Amino acid sequence: MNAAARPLVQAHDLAKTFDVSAPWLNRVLERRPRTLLQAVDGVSFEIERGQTLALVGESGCGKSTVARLLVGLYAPTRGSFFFDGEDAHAAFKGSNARAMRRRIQMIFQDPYASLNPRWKVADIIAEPLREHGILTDKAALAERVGQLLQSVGLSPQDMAKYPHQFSGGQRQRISIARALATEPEFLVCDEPTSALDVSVQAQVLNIMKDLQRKQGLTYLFISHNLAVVRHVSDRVGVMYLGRLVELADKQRLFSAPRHPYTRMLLDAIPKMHDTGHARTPVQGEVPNPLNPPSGCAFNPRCPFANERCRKERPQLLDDGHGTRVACHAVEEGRVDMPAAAA
Amino acid sequence: MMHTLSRWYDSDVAHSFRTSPVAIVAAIIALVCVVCALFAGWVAPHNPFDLSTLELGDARLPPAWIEGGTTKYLLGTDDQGRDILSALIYGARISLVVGLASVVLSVVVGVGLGLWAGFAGGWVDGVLMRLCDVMLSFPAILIALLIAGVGRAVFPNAPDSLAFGVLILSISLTGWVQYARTVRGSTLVERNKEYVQAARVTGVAPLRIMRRHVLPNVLGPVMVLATIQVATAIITEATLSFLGVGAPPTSPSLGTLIRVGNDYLFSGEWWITVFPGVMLVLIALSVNLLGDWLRDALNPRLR
Amino acid sequence: MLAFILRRLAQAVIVMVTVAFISFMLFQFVGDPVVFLLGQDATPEQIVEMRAALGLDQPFIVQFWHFLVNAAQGEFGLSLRQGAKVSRLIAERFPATLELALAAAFIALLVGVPMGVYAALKRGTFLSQVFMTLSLLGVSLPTFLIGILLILVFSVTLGWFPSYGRGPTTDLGWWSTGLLTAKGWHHLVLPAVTLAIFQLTLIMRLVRAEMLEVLRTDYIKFARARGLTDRAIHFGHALKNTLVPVMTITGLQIGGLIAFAIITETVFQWPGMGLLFIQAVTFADIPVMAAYLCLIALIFVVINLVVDLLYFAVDPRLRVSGKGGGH
Amino acid sequence: MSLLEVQNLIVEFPGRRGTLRALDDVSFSIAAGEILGVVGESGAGKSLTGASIIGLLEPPGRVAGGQILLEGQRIDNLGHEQMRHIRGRRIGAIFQDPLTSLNPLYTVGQQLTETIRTHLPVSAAEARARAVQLLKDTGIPAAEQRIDHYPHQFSGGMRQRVVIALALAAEPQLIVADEPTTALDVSIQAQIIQLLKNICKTRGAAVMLITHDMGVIAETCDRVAVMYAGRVAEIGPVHEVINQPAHPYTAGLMASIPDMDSERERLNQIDGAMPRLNAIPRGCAFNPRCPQVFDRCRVERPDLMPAGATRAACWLHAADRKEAA
Amino acid sequence: KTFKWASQGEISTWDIHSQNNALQNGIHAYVYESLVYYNSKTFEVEPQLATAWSNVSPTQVRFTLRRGVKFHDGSDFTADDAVYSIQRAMAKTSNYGPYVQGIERVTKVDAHTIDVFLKAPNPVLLRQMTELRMMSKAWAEKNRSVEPFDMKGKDENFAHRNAMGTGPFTLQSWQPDVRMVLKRNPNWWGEMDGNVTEIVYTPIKSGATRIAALLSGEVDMVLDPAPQDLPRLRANGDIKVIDGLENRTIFLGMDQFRDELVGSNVKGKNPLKDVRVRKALYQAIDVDALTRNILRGLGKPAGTLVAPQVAGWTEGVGKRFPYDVEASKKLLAEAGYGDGFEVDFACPNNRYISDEAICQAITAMWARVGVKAKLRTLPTVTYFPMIQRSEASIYMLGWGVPTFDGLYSLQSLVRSVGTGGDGNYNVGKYSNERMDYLVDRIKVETDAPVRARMMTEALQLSNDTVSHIPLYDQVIPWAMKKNVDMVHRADNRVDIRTVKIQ
Ligand SMILES: Nc1ncnc2c1ncn2[C@@H]1O[C@H](COP(=O)(O)OP(=O)(O)OP(=O)(O)O)[C@@H](O)[C@H]1O
Ligand SMILES: Nc1ncnc2c1ncn2[C@@H]1O[C@H](COP(=O)(O)OP(=O)(O)OP(=O)(O)O)[C@@H](O)[C@H]1O
Ligand SMILES: [Mg+2]
Ligand SMILES: [Mg+2]
Ligand code: NI
Repeated sequence: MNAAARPLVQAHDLAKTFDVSAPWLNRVLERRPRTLLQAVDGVSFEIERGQTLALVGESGCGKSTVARLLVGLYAPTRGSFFFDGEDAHAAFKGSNARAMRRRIQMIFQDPYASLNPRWKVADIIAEPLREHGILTDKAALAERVGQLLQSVGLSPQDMAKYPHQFSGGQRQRISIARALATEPEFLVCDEPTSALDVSVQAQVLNIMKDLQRKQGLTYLFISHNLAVVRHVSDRVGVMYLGRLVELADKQRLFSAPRHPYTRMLLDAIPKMHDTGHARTPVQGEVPNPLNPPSGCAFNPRCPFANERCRKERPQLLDDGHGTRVACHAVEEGRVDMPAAAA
Repeated sequence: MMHTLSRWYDSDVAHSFRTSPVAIVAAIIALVCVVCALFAGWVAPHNPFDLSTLELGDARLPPAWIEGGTTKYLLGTDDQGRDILSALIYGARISLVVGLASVVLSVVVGVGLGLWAGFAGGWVDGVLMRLCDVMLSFPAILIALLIAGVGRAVFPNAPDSLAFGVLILSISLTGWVQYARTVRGSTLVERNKEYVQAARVTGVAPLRIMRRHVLPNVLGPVMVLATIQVATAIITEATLSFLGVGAPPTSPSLGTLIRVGNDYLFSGEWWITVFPGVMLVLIALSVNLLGDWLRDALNPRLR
Repeated sequence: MLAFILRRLAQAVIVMVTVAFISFMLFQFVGDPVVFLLGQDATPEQIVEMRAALGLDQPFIVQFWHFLVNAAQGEFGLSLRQGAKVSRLIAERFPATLELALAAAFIALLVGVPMGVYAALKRGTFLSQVFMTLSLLGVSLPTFLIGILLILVFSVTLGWFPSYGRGPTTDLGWWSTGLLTAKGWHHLVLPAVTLAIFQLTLIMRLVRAEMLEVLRTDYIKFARARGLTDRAIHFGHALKNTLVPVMTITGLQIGGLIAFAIITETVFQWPGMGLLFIQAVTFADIPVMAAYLCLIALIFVVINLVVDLLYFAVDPRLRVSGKGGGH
Repeated sequence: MSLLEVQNLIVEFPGRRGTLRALDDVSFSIAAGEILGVVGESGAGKSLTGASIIGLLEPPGRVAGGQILLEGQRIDNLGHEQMRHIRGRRIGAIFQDPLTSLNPLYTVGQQLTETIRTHLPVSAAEARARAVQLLKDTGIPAAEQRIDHYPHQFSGGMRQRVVIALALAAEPQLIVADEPTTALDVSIQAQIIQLLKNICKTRGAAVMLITHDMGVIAETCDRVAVMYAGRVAEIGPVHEVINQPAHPYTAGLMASIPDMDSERERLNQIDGAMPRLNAIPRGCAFNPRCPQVFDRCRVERPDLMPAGATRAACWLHAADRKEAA
Repeated sequence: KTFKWASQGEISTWDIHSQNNALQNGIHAYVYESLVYYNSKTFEVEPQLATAWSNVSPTQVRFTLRRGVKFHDGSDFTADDAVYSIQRAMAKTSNYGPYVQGIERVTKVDAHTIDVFLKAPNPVLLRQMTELRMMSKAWAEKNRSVEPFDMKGKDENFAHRNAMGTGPFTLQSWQPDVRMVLKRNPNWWGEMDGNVTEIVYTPIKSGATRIAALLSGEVDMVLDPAPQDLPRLRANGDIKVIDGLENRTIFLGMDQFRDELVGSNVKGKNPLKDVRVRKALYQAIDVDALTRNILRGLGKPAGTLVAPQVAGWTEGVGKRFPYDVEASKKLLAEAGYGDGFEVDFACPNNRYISDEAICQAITAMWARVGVKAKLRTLPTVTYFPMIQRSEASIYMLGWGVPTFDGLYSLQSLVRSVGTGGDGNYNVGKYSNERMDYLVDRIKVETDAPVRARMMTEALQLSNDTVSHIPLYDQVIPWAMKKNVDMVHRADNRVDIRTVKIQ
């Protein structure tokens, strides 16, 4: 396989377990075992260079944890993450950690918390440049920061301001400029627009798209909002309780969702132009991640669940059309095919 | 410089300062005290620390406006014939130095350890916080009492400056705990903020993150605590002096003056106690008021 | 819960041992009791002999070890100054200090909390400004000066209250209380007020600050939106939530009160542990000092424990075991 | 007669750099049983409008002009105590964050009965029975047991239901819901909106629903008001506002929503940002960003005027202009 | 009548042989009596539980005991008790060594006669005997208090908290640091001058509080009012102050043995070894100013190491070198210190009346002649061990003489350091052959006039060589209500037998 054909990002069987046990003495006295929380449990995916993979799912299903695993904020409990053919986690620990960090950057959800309130915009954006020794000369730094600001639609004069002097959308652009400073190839965006209102969201999404077009960036895009996901992504992964339950091309996923959970999610999207029409909310409550149901985690809420679903954990299998689904019902054909897929 | 000045003048904190008469009065008092203390040599009419000028015959003269007083000693003299006014000015200098130095020391120690504990977590955090518990279960005066006693005993021939060092040390040794706890608390909050994570993703070294990102953002409450602690430290020094381990008697601090004056409450020579007491209250009050005002002014939610 | 208490107790032991260790390290320097024991006629030989007999010539580690071994058996030795058993001395003095500290704590709470609430609710009014400034005076005046001024005014000039001592006491078992007679209360007033003033101002300022925070929370806003009465909002909702953080500080303050009592007790000749301690210091009475410091540490730990248990009572969020609940 | 009538409401914040006018001449009305949606960019003044109606403007904010009428009776100038009787009893409120809206130290039942007994002359037992019923109505399973639980023992969605139950406790005629679902998960959001709708229909209460989410508006509301920079830009029946927006701002807003149905490479965006309150331009506040701006917009301020099926504050729809066109 | 009095200190035990402390000894005397006692006014030794004594030989003294004396429990006081009590004071755990020094053994002759055998002739035996109080043998045995209470032990003994003697008062209750109540013993053998039937003693540590208690009428008498409060007290119509000379002399000692002083800027030699320097320091001090301005009359300038009541003192030996700054400067110049020098100076800060203020003022006076004294003041507990290690170049000390005999001071202060108490407080290590010779002679000389002459000579020698710088004899003020009358005793003891309350 030559370099061009190999996907830029390859996550294989990534897992992250948090130890949320009570203190040792309590456990001993109350004879309780360690409590482990499987935040991410065996997630695998690839992203081609210049493409966008979106991850969707309910709150707490492990999207952010995946993001943090990819940028090295967490070390995985299991599995591996290859970036451009190189084991990224080994690299993060090794001698060329800097080189790897330069190539992977992240944009955070909260535009208000992700900028140090005491720093000027110029310093915020210049920090990665200085840190990686890309530029040290003052004038050159200032020029580069100006360029970066322009590239996200801000003016170089904004350098001298503090974050609180900007609106939410502008701040998010500053974060993007900071992420772009090291000219990364891969950007992890963890709900970059969910704190913004629609008109500002449009501005930010447009900039991200423009950048991708111009610089060939690769994105992992995390969001709750399916409409946004549909707009930005090439492929979509649906997560439920730490596992990937469906992974497909955008078109296929939206037109022919296979997994019962994906369908429920799509049904829950409010339809803009059907005013007054009730939508079908996802039924039931999200299970406790500390004590997930056995077998398929979705089985308590699934209309197609049977004995097997309650016992055996489904694997992510290709359905032959490029969609990968983890569902016994789909595998056994118990789910009726939506029209578009037929 | 002009620029920063005008920006400061324009800022909300400065505005709230200008509109708060209490803060202005407090600041003026504090300023007068500091100036007097800094330039004690020029401001004070006599040098109370120069023993050869003391005139035992002039002991316990009342203030100038009372019968028997002379204008040579505006506020009267104490039992050694020291001019009270000069002693106040020089004493305030010592008290301020002790107060400020011990606060600076405890801030440095406390903030450092607090940052470390909050950032490192794990056993470092555990050990440091248990240490805080131990310190907390040792009442402040007790520690100061013991340490000051020890210091005096270990360096009996120490010059006065060393005695002050011991005093400052013993006060700061009890003071740092508060800072450590506060800073650790805010560090725990701050280090999970996204801007710190952004720095980590960029690959900034932990020490650098701590210093450049976290530290400036946890200093707010520290400043407020510190202003209040200056006053507390001055009073602690006075109390230590009451218990017999304060500043040396030949170069008395405000606390020592009050302690000595304490014996004159019933004898009718009230000025020996009252003036140092008033001075101490003024200093403590102005510093506290400033701290108070700062706390309200720095809290955007109260504006 | 049990685990929690056990952990606290283990912690208490560690804290106390550390306190004792530090104390012993420091005792080397506080002076030599032998001077007092032998008087000025003692010959150097007698002094050496006495020091050896008391074990004072041994390195502090050894002294500390002896202390630990004895303390583990509940034995703190004899006071060098008074010759009485240290445990007995402390037991005799403890009630006095505790009554004084509790009285002071009551004054501080009963006056401080309402003043704080008032200052928070009526922020900016003249009276609340007066409270705030007055409270600062309490922080700025050294306790000993307050005490002596109170004596000067209320006992010497006005003659309303006695100037020293605890007055007559009644024995209830091993506990001697001054609270059963009017005279005992009479004696309690000045020292308790002196001791309370500092804590009072602290509590008042704390309550005010916390209350201001709480009054800005969403649930208070929502309570207003539900049309609840001001009384219900201020005292039912706001104050109760304010008390949670106030409790911690107040708890620590009571520990502090017991320690601060050193000065008050000296000024008022209040026969409590503080007076015992300060006299032990001037006498280098090591057994008493060591036992006192350990006891203070114990009191702090116990108070912390009680506060934590109170937390459990007040805050339902802590009651569920483990983490549970939402995230 | 409409249930709630807001006329020319002006809200100001006196500050040291002059007075900020956060709401400027806001007028609208809500009929009984109607759901009015309020949308607009962040900071447009949606929450302030709601707060003024329930009389909970935070100082130093104050109503500087206009009036608010509830069933024809003025409520913006009522005294503290009188207003208290209206809050909770006649106007209920729901806020954004269910996590922080409930007092963590009291059980759900205590908070419910407290509210009920504040407004209604019932015994403790009756109040409790009513509280259980309310919880059932809002779809909380095993209400008899859950009533004695503390807020932290509920999940986010259930807590928001409890908040709704609290708002409904005294059967108010109007509910002001300020972003009731923003803090919630998509799937729970749908449940809550459903619940709100049902309850209003069955009880005949009116709702003022403030939200960012056009989907929610489309699904739930009868009419919708679009706010911009402290003014109402457009108000009208929901289908018309969404499908044929009359105000350029509304049009821009609608266009910037990513659409499930159509493929677009770029979203339409409104360039620029909403002006700060201290720098609102002369004339129409939207004029610097408006693609269809013309001279009159820069000088003269438009009032709401009929524009097709809706009313919009835009000179494009001025009677004289239409005639000219 | 109830007599309430207060002072700073508290007694630490009721066991009469356990500790030797002035206040405690005074209070013990209310309950326990000794064979002989000082007369409160003349300070002559007079009979108490012994009615007569005589020397059987120079080393054997016979005491005839008073008959009909009963202990508080009704038992008779006999020779057994007397022998037992003196032996108890000689026990290993006793701290009464100084008062039994020189006694070899005690024997009972008959029920009311005992013999005391001495190791050598002892001229001050009777004075020692004033502090040897009598305890009931039967009571001690019954209550496991045979041995004096051992401070080093682990257990208290009965006699520590309980008292049973023959004295005019019985111990009613004692709460340390709170109060002590004593009731009149109706069966006391003696006669009271005063009319006190109940004594309440309260220790009040804080000076201001003590005065407040007197001013507010809560106590009748304060033993140790602060000097600065005296003018005010004297001016108060309800209060009177009586004072009298204590037989305690305050003086400064100097390091006279080191070849180079610690902490001085003079290197290679010790200026204090030079008698001219010592005399210069002496003459630079204006003692009159000290006693007038700081002590407010509570001190009488002293010319020698002992007070006038002490045997050996004479008018001549009590004369001071005059205060003379010029002479002092001249002496310093002669000794080669015309520009002055630095020297370390240590003082206690809670031992003697206004000790700290006095030392400050002396420091100021020395500053005038160019001597820069670096003053440090320490609390008693650390001060005494420090000077005993000879760590101070110049130190303050006060020496009281319970035996009223010059030897007591001479032996401790100016005799070269040796064994058996020789020079035990000669921490400056003054040493003079003639002095040693004289002191050793005085120890054994029994002929009173000869002995007195030798003591005077020794004192004069000390003055001439400026072994120490005597400052003043302490004057002790007692403050009491107007309606209280009592005799002021030079040993600072409240003799309860003389207290009258109107
Ligand atoms: N540091 C941590 N320690 C313990 N548990 C954690 C930690 N971080 C996340 N979790 C848990 O892991 C699970 C997944 O969390 P994650 O933040 O990845 O969810 P998410 O899909 O991003 O949710 P959201 O949409 O709310 O951001 C949750 O149950 C969360 O409580
Ligand atoms: N206390 C205050 N002082 C000054 N200005 C204020 C204050 N509170 C609100 N404002 C201003 O009033 C305007 C309207 O605020 P409001 O909270 O109503 O906005 P919103 O439409 O609810 O926005 P969001 O969607 O972000 O909740 C904002 O520009 C805000 O800055
Ligand atoms: Mg997330
Ligand atoms: Mg809002
Ligand atoms: Ni449609």
